[in-house]
Amino acid sequence: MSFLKPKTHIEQGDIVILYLSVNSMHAIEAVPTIVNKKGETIAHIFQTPYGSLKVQSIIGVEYGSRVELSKGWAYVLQPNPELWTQTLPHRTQIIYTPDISMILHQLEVRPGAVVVESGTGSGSLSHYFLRALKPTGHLHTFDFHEARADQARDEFKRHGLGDFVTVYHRDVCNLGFTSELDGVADAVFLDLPAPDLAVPHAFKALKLSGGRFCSFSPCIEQSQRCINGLIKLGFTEICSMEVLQQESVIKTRSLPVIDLEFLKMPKSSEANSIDDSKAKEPKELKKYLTSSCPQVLPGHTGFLTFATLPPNIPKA
Amino acid sequence: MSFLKPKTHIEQGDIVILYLSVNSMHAIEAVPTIVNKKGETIAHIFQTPYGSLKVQSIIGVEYGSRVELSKGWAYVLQPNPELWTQTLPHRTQIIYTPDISMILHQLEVRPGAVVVESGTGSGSLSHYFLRALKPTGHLHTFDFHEARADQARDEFKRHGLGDFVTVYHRDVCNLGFTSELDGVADAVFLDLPAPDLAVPHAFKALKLSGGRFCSFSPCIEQSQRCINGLIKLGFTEICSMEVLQQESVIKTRSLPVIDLEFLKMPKSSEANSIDDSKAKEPKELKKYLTSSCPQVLPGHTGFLTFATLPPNIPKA
Amino acid sequence: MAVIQLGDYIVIQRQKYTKLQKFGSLDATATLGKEHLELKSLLDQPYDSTFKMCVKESKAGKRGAQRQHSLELCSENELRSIRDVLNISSSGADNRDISDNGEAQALKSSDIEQMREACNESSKIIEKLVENSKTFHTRTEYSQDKYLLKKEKKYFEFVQIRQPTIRLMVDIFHRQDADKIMGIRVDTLSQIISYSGISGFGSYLLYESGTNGLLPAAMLNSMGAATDSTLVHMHPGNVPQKQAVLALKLPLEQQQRCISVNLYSVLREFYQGDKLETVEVTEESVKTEDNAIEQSEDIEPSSKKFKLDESRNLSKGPPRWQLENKRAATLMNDKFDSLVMAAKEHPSSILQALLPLIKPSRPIVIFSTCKELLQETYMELKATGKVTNLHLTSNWMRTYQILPNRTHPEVNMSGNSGYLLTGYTLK
Amino acid sequence: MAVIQLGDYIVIQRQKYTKLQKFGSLDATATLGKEHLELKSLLDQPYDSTFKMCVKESKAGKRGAQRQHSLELCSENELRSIRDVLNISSSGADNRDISDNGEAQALKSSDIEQMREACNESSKIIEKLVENSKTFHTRTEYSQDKYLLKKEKKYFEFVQIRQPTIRLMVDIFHRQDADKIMGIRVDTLSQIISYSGISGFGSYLLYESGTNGLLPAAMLNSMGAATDSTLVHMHPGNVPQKQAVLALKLPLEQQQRCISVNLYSVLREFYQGDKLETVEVTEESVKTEDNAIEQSEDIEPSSKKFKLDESRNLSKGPPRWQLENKRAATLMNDKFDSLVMAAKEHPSSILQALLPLIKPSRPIVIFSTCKELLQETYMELKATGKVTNLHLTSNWMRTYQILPNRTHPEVNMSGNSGYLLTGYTLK
Repeated sequence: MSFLKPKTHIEQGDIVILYLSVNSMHAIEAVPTIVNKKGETIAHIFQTPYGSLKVQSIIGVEYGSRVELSKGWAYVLQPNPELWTQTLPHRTQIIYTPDISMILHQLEVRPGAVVVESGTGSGSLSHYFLRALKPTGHLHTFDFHEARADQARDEFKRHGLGDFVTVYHRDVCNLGFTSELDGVADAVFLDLPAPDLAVPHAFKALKLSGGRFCSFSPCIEQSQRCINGLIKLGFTEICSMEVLQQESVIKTRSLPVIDLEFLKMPKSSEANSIDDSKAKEPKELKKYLTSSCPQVLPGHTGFLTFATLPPNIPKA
Repeated sequence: MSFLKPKTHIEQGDIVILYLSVNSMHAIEAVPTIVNKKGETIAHIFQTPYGSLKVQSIIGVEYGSRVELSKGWAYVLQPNPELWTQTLPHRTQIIYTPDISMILHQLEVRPGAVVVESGTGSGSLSHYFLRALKPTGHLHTFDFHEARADQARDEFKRHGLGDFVTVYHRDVCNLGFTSELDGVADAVFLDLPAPDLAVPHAFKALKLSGGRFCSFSPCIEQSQRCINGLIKLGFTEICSMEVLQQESVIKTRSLPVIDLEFLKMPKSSEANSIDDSKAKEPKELKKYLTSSCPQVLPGHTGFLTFATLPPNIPKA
Repeated sequence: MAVIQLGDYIVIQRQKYTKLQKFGSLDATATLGKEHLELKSLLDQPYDSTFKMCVKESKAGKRGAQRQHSLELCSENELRSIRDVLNISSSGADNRDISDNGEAQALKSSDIEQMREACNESSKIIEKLVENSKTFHTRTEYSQDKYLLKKEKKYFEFVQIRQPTIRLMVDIFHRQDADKIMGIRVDTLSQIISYSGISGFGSYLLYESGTNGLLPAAMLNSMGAATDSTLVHMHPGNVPQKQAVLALKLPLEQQQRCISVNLYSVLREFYQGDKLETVEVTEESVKTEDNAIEQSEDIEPSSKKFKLDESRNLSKGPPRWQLENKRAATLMNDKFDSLVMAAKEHPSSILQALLPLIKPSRPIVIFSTCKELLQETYMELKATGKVTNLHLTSNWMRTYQILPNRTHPEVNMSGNSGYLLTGYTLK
Repeated sequence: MAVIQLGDYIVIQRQKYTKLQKFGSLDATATLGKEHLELKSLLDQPYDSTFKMCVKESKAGKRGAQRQHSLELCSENELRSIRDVLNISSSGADNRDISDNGEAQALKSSDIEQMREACNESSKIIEKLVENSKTFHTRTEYSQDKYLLKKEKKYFEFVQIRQPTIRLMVDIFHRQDADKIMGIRVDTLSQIISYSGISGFGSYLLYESGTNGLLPAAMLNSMGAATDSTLVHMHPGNVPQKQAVLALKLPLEQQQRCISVNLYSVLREFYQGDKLETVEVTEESVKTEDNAIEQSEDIEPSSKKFKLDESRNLSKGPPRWQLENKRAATLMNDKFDSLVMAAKEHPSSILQALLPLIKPSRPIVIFSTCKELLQETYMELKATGKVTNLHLTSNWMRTYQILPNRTHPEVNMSGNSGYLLTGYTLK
């Protein structure tokens, strides 16, 4: 239930982010016992490289606290879509915060918005949509993979978000978004291998007063076909873009400052001994606070194609 | 003649870079007189925003010197391909140093190399090829536009580079690189709207012992077709890339450091007057040497596609 | 569908150019380059309508003719693309035979200007230009398109009126003068909203020293109408910059959940509270300054400089700013669910004052265009141990032209996204 | 066509993986992951030939089997692509019916290992893997390709032997350990060559504190064989790093136009020249240290530590390093046509010593991975008035996958190009 709104203390059943380090975070469920593979109910112990955590011990603890592990410690954080995206069980390739942020911005999602999403995938983007549109909007999310749809539905419920979302198992490319959704959406988001097939369905789902459209495609050819479809149906403000986030790794660098002036002086045997002792002394160091990118960066996530459906386009 | 090798003093007939500022450079010919539109021989006076330069006065001057203008001054620099690229008369869209550097590197151009280029365009890249391959190599450069080919030929001669280059007026897509060039090239460079049409000609021009290939295309579709052609003919190591150079504009930024601590103290009428005087004093400033990109950067120049022709591929 | 009303901020769009404009009175005009548009006919028309610019008079100005236009609501039929009208078909294979000697256009510029006075329809003008161009039909389709686009832009006579949204405004502000919104680019703005977790639930703290109201507007927009979330918006000036907030035309209940207060003044209230009360009230006077849109000086205003929105209420009780300070102080005592900072001042001392007001396990987001500054702040925060999961990021964003056989990234891109320093507070 | 000889450095390529290796003796072996290759059959074969890896024996190692291979020159026919061999055609429309439960492959890893011992042909192994994969034929073509590529990589049994070039070496060095070449990326290297104007004419000055010889090699490569240009290569260690220079196998006359000298020692020679002579010679001794490839300590070496390449000549005259210092000092007196610097030390004092050695109107190029450092150097140079047209630049480089219906930028890119500070000297 820890996704609905900010809360201060861990309650039983909450998803909790166990923060070990910048590169090591885990989403765990704050329940005192779990059922093991043999069907036995056992104490819920979570293993980390810094030792184990008896999960019961964190129930009632304030979020943001430090908790002790058997060989170290960790922080417990309240989950939110950013932290969830970094810790969720990947069922598919997922979209990350930089692209998602642009999607939410361009789709103008705010409380009250009705959004149609396909596919649900791992539910990473869905959590962002839900944060942005609750408590007064609704998300309709579709996946053609039945197990994924079921898992997502269950997950949203456990996260306290069930009231704001409907999960559908459906092949939208062939079958569309169901006629109940005709003309209800403020925004449609597609992450499909053939987005062009779903563009006419998106067109139908958007409100008569118009709305915004987004398709996320890894390949340029998908975007090209999608745009052809959008133009045919009268979409405007068609715009494709890429967003790549660069992390700066901050470090202090020390550079030796070397003296070359003394080389201009004759090296008498007396002066020589002084030089030699000099050369062995630790040289002057100049410190710089600087940063660089990691050696390998994400070079591509996907092309984002946005468009506007203007108001009053007949949908005959 | 000032492009052949490093020289120290300006001689009559040299092209000279008149450097006014980072954004204002001009290539001028160091001749004392010019012929005006009416056919009269007049003194060569070059006008700048900082006044005029009597060009005769710079002949014999050392490169790198400061020269006086009627309302200011400028520096005279020896031209090289970088400075020439920034000052040359644009007859076509040109390629700039970051892409060119990658082209030279990937084509492995060094003294002695035989390079085939199409099209010549404004001759910007040609000057780089010539610097890299002289004095022992040769450039064969083609343009379908007759006036451009003539201009380029004339320019290379005046720049002292005539011995190392042959300029052809020819439609290479349809007619190829002439049979004299079969099997002579270490490297072929294409900057054509339909590079795929010239790929078979490039294949023929490359040495039997193999060589390197590059095509520069603004559009991805051209690159796609070019690559199809390369694959068919047995080229390997096919690789497409983009290089974008970012300039950092360096500046010192001063940030006021504000004091908020005093707000915790009660504001007695006495203390108050002190506060007020404080507020009017210049605040503490912290200085940062920092940099940012210009607001607008080149976002795209072209896609560079490189490939290797392996040795001993039969050219039947 | 919403209709255009007096007092509204409107977005005027002419092709890709957009402008934010206040429709303050029936006499209001908008200026787009050399064109002056009378706005009165917009009244009560639905948003997203398109209007035709009809020349009323033309005056010689410093840089060519200044034209006064009335606006006429137009039908969809009038909006066929100019390319359709001209129906260009013949297209050379390449541009080998074009020489650019400046003589390709047979019409003189005086002819064109005259023609423009005579017939106001851009498609006609362009048709004539094309007829008189010696090289047009020998150009490649690509170069024809470029030519038409350039001409269309100059002579296009339709405008669309749109309702301001955050999306439209950040584009306008960033294009017109990025400095006025502290260089916050669209991708960065979108990430500030994500990382800070602004939504319909919670209580948020923002410090900004001048973004034309864009940051508070974006946060209010994400907080939504008819929700319980609240925003305390601290600023260093006498009055907050509010243009973008006003342009959104939010319901009053939503507007009132944004409490804009002066940084110094509200901190004094927070630190000293009741002790302060008697002193401040007696100090009050009525001198007001209206520079709401202008960047105000970032010094602590003495109480007497404060703007009194409701001077008629003066005799009845404490001034509005004092009430706002008290509302803010109450929220400060309860602590916030995230902190967003975009300071023109050095962030350290501000962060030191505001960080204790944030609950544990909550995001903080600090924006700056100066990387060196955030590197230093990163080190400072790291040393305190009060914040974890620190990241310093920036973005690379590029738009694409996707057209048949002409797909490539746009040749220009924006160079600076600014930098975000993000992290989570600890207990 | 050049043939492979003893003593050559060779580039071994297995698919996209490349490695620089010295073919020092007939017993030499090269290690590619778990595969050990005997090199002796390469002798006298032409470069660019492809060889088949033939398993001779297989030993259990810490991380799986270590295999010893001999190499057999192979025909073009053997190089048909594995994809052709398998001739995959049936392809699912998408991956909706695949569940990733780890049970898709019916073969156990022990089976695969066994199969690998038995039949050495990767195409056979992959064929078997595909046959036994329950999901292969239901995958999309895209995902089939990915699968095949992954398997191909693991079992591919051919290597190609190539002659080292700057292009191949910068790729290898940057991929293996970018720090060993000071983080100089291919785009940056290419621009160092352009901006410094290195070519067949002129006299150049380089200071670098360790790039495996890449910078001097790239400059020598651009200076060319049978030209008159010269390079003075200053370094802070006892001996210069030279691997990349040696790998190029340049003609002797070309090698000799690169004069590698110790920074301190050559400056002393330059400043004090003749005065020095008598003192130095007497100080000389014969203790040598051979750590040519290793990064040497960047302190001024005392003369006795110097490597004496030709110790047999000791009795006949001054040591080689002293002769090189004298040759360099002569060129320093004549001044240089450009300056390239890539220092691990603070560049200011070095620049102060070297800048006066550059003729006016000549390019200088300073490389660093630390932007803050170059910002400072920019300001310092600007203040001297000795250099103009200063630019601080970096690059963004990305490679593309261009395949039918699957065109997109590669998902990984290199984050750091490093920074170049460039300018032109003034009189």
